[in-house]
Amino acid sequence: MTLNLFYFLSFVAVLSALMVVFSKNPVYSVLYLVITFFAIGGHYILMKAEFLFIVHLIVYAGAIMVLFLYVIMLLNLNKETEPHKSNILKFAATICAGLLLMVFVGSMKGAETLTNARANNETMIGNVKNLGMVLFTDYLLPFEIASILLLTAMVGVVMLAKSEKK
Amino acid sequence: MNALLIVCGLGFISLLSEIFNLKKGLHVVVVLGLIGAALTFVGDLNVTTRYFSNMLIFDRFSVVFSSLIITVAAAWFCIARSYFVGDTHQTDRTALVAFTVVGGIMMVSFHNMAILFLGIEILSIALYVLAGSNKESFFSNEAAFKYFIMGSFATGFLLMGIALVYGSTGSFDIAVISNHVASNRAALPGFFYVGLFLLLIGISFKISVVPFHFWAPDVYAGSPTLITAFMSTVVKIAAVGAFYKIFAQCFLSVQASVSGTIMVIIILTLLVANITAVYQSNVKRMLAYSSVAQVGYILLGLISDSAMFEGPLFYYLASYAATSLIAFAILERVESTKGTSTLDAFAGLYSKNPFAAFCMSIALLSLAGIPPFAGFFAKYSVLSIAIGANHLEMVVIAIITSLIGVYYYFKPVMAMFTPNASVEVVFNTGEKFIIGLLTLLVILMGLLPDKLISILG
Amino acid sequence: MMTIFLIFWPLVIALGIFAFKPANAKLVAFVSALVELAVCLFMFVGFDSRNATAWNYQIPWVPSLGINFSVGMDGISFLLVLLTTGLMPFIILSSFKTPNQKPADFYALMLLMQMALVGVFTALDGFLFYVFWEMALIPIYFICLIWGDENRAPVTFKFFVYTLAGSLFMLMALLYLYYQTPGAHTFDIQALYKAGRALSSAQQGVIFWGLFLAFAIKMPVFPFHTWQPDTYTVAPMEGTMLLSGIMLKMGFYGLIRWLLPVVPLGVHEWALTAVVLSVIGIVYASIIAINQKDFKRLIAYASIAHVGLISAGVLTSSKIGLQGALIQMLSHGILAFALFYICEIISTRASTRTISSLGGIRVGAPILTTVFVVVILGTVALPFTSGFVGEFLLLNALFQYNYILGALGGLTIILGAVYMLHAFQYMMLGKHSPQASRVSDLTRHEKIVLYPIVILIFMIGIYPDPLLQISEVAVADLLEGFSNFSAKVK
Amino acid sequence: MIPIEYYLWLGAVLFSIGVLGVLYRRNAIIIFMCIELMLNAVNLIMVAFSNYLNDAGGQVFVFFIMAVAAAEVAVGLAILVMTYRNTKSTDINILNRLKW
Amino acid sequence: MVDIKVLISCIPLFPLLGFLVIGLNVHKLSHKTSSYVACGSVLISFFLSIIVFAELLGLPPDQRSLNVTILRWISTMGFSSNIAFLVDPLSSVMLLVITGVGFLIHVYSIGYMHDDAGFSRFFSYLNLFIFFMLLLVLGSNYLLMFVGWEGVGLCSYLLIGFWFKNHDYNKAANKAFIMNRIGDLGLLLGVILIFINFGSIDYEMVFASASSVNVTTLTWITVLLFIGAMGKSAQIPLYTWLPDAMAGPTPVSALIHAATMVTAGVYMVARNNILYSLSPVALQLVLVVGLCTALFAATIALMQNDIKKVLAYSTVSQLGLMFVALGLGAYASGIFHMATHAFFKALLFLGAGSVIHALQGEQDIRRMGGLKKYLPVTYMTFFIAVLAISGIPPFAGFFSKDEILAHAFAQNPLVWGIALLASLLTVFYMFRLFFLTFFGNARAGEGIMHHIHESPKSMAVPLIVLAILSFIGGFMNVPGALGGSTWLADYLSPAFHSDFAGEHHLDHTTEYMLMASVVGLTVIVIAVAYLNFVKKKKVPLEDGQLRGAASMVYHKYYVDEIYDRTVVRPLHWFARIADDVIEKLALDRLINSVGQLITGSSNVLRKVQNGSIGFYIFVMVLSIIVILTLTTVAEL
Repeated sequence: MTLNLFYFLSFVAVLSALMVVFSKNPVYSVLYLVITFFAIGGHYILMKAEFLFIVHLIVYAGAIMVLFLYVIMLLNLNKETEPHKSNILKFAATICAGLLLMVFVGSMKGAETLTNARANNETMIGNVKNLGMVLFTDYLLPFEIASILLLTAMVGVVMLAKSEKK
Repeated sequence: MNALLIVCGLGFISLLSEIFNLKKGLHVVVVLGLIGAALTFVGDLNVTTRYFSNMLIFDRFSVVFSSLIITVAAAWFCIARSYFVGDTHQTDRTALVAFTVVGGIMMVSFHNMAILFLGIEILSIALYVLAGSNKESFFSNEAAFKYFIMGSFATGFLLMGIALVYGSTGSFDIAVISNHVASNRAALPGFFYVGLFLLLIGISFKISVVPFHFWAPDVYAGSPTLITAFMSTVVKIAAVGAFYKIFAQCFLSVQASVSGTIMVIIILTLLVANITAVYQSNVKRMLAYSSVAQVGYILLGLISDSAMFEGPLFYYLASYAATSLIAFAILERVESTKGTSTLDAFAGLYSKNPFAAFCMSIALLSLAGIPPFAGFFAKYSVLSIAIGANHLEMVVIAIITSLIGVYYYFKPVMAMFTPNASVEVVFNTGEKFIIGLLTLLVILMGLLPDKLISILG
Repeated sequence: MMTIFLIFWPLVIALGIFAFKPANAKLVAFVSALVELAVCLFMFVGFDSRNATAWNYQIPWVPSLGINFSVGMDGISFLLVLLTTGLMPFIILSSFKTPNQKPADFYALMLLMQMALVGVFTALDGFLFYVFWEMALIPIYFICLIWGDENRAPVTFKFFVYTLAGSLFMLMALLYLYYQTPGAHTFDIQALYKAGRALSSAQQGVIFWGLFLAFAIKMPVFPFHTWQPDTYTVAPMEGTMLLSGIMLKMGFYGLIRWLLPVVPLGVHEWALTAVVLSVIGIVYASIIAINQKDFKRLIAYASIAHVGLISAGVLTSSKIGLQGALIQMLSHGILAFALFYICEIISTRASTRTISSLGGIRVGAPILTTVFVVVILGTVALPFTSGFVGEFLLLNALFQYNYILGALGGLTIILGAVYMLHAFQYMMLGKHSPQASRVSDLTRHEKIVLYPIVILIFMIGIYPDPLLQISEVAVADLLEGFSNFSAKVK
Repeated sequence: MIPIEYYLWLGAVLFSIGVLGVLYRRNAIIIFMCIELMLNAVNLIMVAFSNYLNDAGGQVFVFFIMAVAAAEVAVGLAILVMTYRNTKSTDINILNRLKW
Repeated sequence: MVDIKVLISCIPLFPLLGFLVIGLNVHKLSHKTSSYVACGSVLISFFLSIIVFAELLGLPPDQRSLNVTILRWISTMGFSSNIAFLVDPLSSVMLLVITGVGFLIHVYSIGYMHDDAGFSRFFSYLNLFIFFMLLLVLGSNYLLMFVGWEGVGLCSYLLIGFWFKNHDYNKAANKAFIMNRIGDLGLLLGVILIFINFGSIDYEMVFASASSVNVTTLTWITVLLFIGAMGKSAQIPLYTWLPDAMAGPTPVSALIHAATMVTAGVYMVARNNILYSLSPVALQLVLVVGLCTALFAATIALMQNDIKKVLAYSTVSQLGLMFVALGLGAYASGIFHMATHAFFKALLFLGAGSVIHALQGEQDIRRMGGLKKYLPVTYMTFFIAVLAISGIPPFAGFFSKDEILAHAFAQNPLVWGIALLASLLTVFYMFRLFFLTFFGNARAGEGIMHHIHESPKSMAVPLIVLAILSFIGGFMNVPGALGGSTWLADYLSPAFHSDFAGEHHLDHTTEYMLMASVVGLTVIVIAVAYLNFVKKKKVPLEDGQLRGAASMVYHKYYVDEIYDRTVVRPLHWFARIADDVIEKLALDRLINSVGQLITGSSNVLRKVQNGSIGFYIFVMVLSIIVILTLTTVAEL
């Protein structure tokens, strides 16, 4: 059952990911990307990372993608204005990505031999309580630092996007 | 750690000063604050302190590198006054730079991949913005744009690397990873190496080695000159420091399997960067290629004997930072006076501004590695270590390319000393003072390298 | 401590010169050069060749890398220091009348140059030697770049890169030797000697070439000489004087101090090749000199020819050859200075240096001509002039080394006469040409510069004994180990 | 239980599609999205490892990645908007005045 | 009494002082002062030489060798040469000849140069020359001799080009210096070879151990030394400079290019007689070269029309004869002839100078003639000189030439035959010259003839003195056959360590036969000349009218042209090739092409940085793929 679910979600994720790339209209791409995110979120649930699933949806589908849509609308890009690359370049791009995939896949066997694998025990590492413990003990510093990151981004965005009054 | 907090604090202060309209003294405060932050390290040189369950470790390396970053940043602030004071976004810019410094410090003192990652990102994101901070300039826009797309693309690979390394070692902690790798070398899965390489590639992008250097010349050339100076000094130190920590501390035991690839990268970097720089007529762009090339020498020392290179690495970066600051400071003045940063802008500088020409020449000579300036000793230590490790063919390449380096470093020199009626470039006293100080430093470092070079390792 | 003074006194003045009015810079420089010379002469009086270590001085410089600030003077070094300090006041004095926009900068660079040169000749630490070696390049580059003639930028740059390239090979060789020193590596000269001699023949051969390249380019030996004529031609007079008078002696000094004793086997194996190159250089440059139209360029080629003989003599690794080389270096320094000065006097007054457009200068300038004759006689090594002593000893050594090479090298005395007399004839003799009629006789200032030179030319030619005595012990000591070693090889 | 390789493969495929998109398209917005896709692929792998190794660290790390992704997108889009003001285009090929 | 050693060191010192005094004040001294200083200094030297000579005579023959060391000169690492003088019979004779003839010519010059602008300069050069010449003969080691050797070459250069405004003269001066230098190189290498083999270059040390060195080496040494002599003494093939050297003022030709300097080669070979005697090959070489030169130069002299050129070739020829003597081992005869030749050839030149002076610079004998009555003193003295050179008894030339011929006959009649031929030719051209100059019609222009006058006293007196010397000089060494004592040969014998120095093994009858035949032939030749040039009043043809062999002889067998084509032009051609092709096109371009290569590749490489993000990323991804593929393949 889980395996079938995995296959299904994977299928959706890959398909809509491809559609992100190949859709001509940016708005469609955004929507396909949202679908991909949902599919990935599904995987999180499969892996019992419920909290992450929630955060994932809120951040990605809720915030990031909305931002994308907002910019597309703002800049009025919801048309097929993009001049396309030549076919040779597209072909080369595809070959390239394919090669990269092959390298990845080729190297990704042997994971089952991991020496420190502690799979199959039933502690719920993905639940809120557990994650909260880890986040606010071991990873407290990165968590705090992340705020600086966001502050930086905020300051930066304000600075850049603000239109100057001449 | 205190320094980190102080620098963060400086960021906040500068943001707050916008609100409370305290912009006037801000620049001075920041400089003093940075100096203060550097001073907090004074007692810590021989103490190793761990913070937040090993997230950060301030050992000798981190302390030295952090203070270097902070000091260089302070010096940079001094010469970059014109970038801040009087600008509408003074506070924003100040805060962004301060946060960049925070990211830099994290990059040289991290003990956990999460800190490394966040450090890199804080630094990068702030830099994306700073590169584009001259909003009306098309070039500045393009620089920010290119930097952003390529940077975030590279981040993807970096993260993939971290993920794969995490997967094969089970931890983000440097010590744990290091121990695990050392004790289970035979049992490491194939994707560990993929992860390792992607991790290194991710940082290689930041330190801009060929073939991951493409962004550097364009971004350096497009950004406001002072930001370019910042990128080639503070940012470079942080990135190289991070590379060193990853390469020499975290993955010490698998260096052998990486060094072959890095060797090829070094050769490419030395050749491509140096040769391409020859044709540049824009000094700013030339310095960008030069900055790429310098990394090639650093890496050569690094792969030859990373333990022994620790001290020379610091020396190299310090001397490079000092010389770059001189060069960029003068470049910035020349550019803003003449409206261009091509070689022509430098023509006849000597007749009107002998002091500037003198300092610029020393900076360029130092970059070219001519004794007795600091750059020479830096390069010398690289060659020395490489010969000690019997990388003779690499040394030959390094020597040939550094000769090519002389070729382009001397172009501005020749231009400056060619008689040519030209406009006088105005330097205010502060700038003169700091440039003179840096020049003196470059000479003194070259003459008395011992203390600096043996501060580490 | 005296050595330290000799090295750093010019530096102090070079920095201090900016405190004076620019107009006074030349005086300051001149006085400081005189002071340095006085100190040097004082040392000359007290020189005890058997106790030359008295002037050694050593402090750690970069202890972590085994680098010391170690200087000292034996007879060989002392002679070259004497040359440097002796020639410097003359060069400075000769520049007094040249209009100069930035005199302070100019003289500061000259003094820096002096410091580096004295440093090169006294360094007893491989690294220190290298640093001084390169440091000498910077001031001269700027002197040529700022005060040179038309088209100087590319030419001086070529000079810079060429010599730099050579010296980088030297750096590699020195570093290689450094890593051969036992224990904590060191650049101490004695340790390097030991390390070098312990190497296998093939390794020594490689080191030989690494070092030789650097020195050969500096001297310059055929076929590494192509930078030289151009550079001499575009450089300002003072630059050319520094270059040919003192700086190229660095190459010989390098050969003597840093090549022969370091890799005796390498020398044994490769000296013949190097000597052959040098001898080719002698003949080749002499022949090219015949074809020169520009007098300054002619002197440049003549310099290559002379240099070839000196380097051939040094490379024979014989005591007589070394002695001859040393005395010839002094002589060549003086003669080159005088030749370039005279060339400058003529070319500024006639506004041309082209031999064929001059002629008949002797009519209006008999004293100049007489001085010129004396200098030329020295250049063609007429006995009782300074040129002869060295040339004879060098030919002696070269002929002992190999009869054929000796005979070929000897051609220099014929060909030298050919080009020098030819140039002299068409510049000074014959009918008065319009350009030459602008050439008036020597001024008082010029006489003050040139008369001592003339006296020196004869003094060294007639009574070279004190100078030969100075270096005798040092040369013998230097070659002691070498000859032992080659005896073992044979 | 799903084998870890499956997730790795899926992650690799998504990552490669992201790379493909970056290479394939000229529209900066799409490229940004593809980079997001790449980050998500990494997230997926991270979580899979975390689950497999039974270590919460991986999942915490994903939070940080998300934070970074959000920050990056914000900055990226700001840069895009700024550039768009000057060029009226989101085509990456328009921006090649800095070269050689 | 002053120590004799001090006197010896003063001999060269005075001319040197004279040179310095005049040379440093060349524009301040009056003509009178400089001439007094110059002549005085040489005169003092001459007196000193006489004193030294007398001192030497007072010593027993085997102790006639005085050594004076003045200064350590070049002395290092086993090599040692001092500035030290050696006075022995050989050098003492040379001293007398040099200072004596030198003084006379100095005096002569006062008159000859009296209105020349470079009067003082001239005398300073002359004094310098005397100094170097004295150094040459006094030097007690090879290197000091070399100093003198080069020094006289320098003075020769300065004096040939004395009138420096004329480039032809300057070229002649250059030629003289350079050809001498070719010889000097040989000499220098010979000296070095001596040092290598003997470990010393002191005459005494070398001669003492001469026999311990093998013959091949000695041959090399002596041949190299002889090359030096070829240059200095104008022997084939290095003789061509001497005729050109006539460009200098005539006293110079007399002093340097006839009496003293050119005989330095003879002196040198004589000085090294031990070495030469030990090397038959070298002696043979000396003989052959001398013989060829004697004959060759004599034939050229037959057709020359310039009065000084004739004398110059005559000098070359006579020098050849001296080398014949040396080559035969008859060193004393060589020196003897050298001494007598100094007298009569100096006289000839001075006489010629007097003629030229009288004719206001005219040197072509076709423009002379009939001067007998205008220039009686010159005529008489010239006649004596001609008789002397022709070997008419009892003039000086007879004795010296006869000795050489006797030695030749004793050893090889062929040599005798050729030497005889050469001397008969000498007789012919000398009388040709004499007759054309002083007899017949006056062919000079009206204007010249109008101003013609006998030379002043200062010129006439030296002529007379030299004429006396040419007359009596031969009695220094009257051969035994004529009841003489061969005094000179005996005196010189300590210097010649060879077995047969000064003696030959002919009985007196043969000697009388030889003398008679030679004198007879000489008289016949004189008669022929008289017939041709006095009776028939033949005058040589103008330039360009000569055909065939005569033209070839007139053009000196085109030797100068051959040298020009084979040596000078190829040298210049090679210089151009080396400069323009090897230097600029090959070496320099090679170096520059490195720079161009870098710039070129930079221009190519920078195109890679094409500004397109897509391309950058593409390359990045490709590199990542390559790196990963290679490394993972390596790891798996």
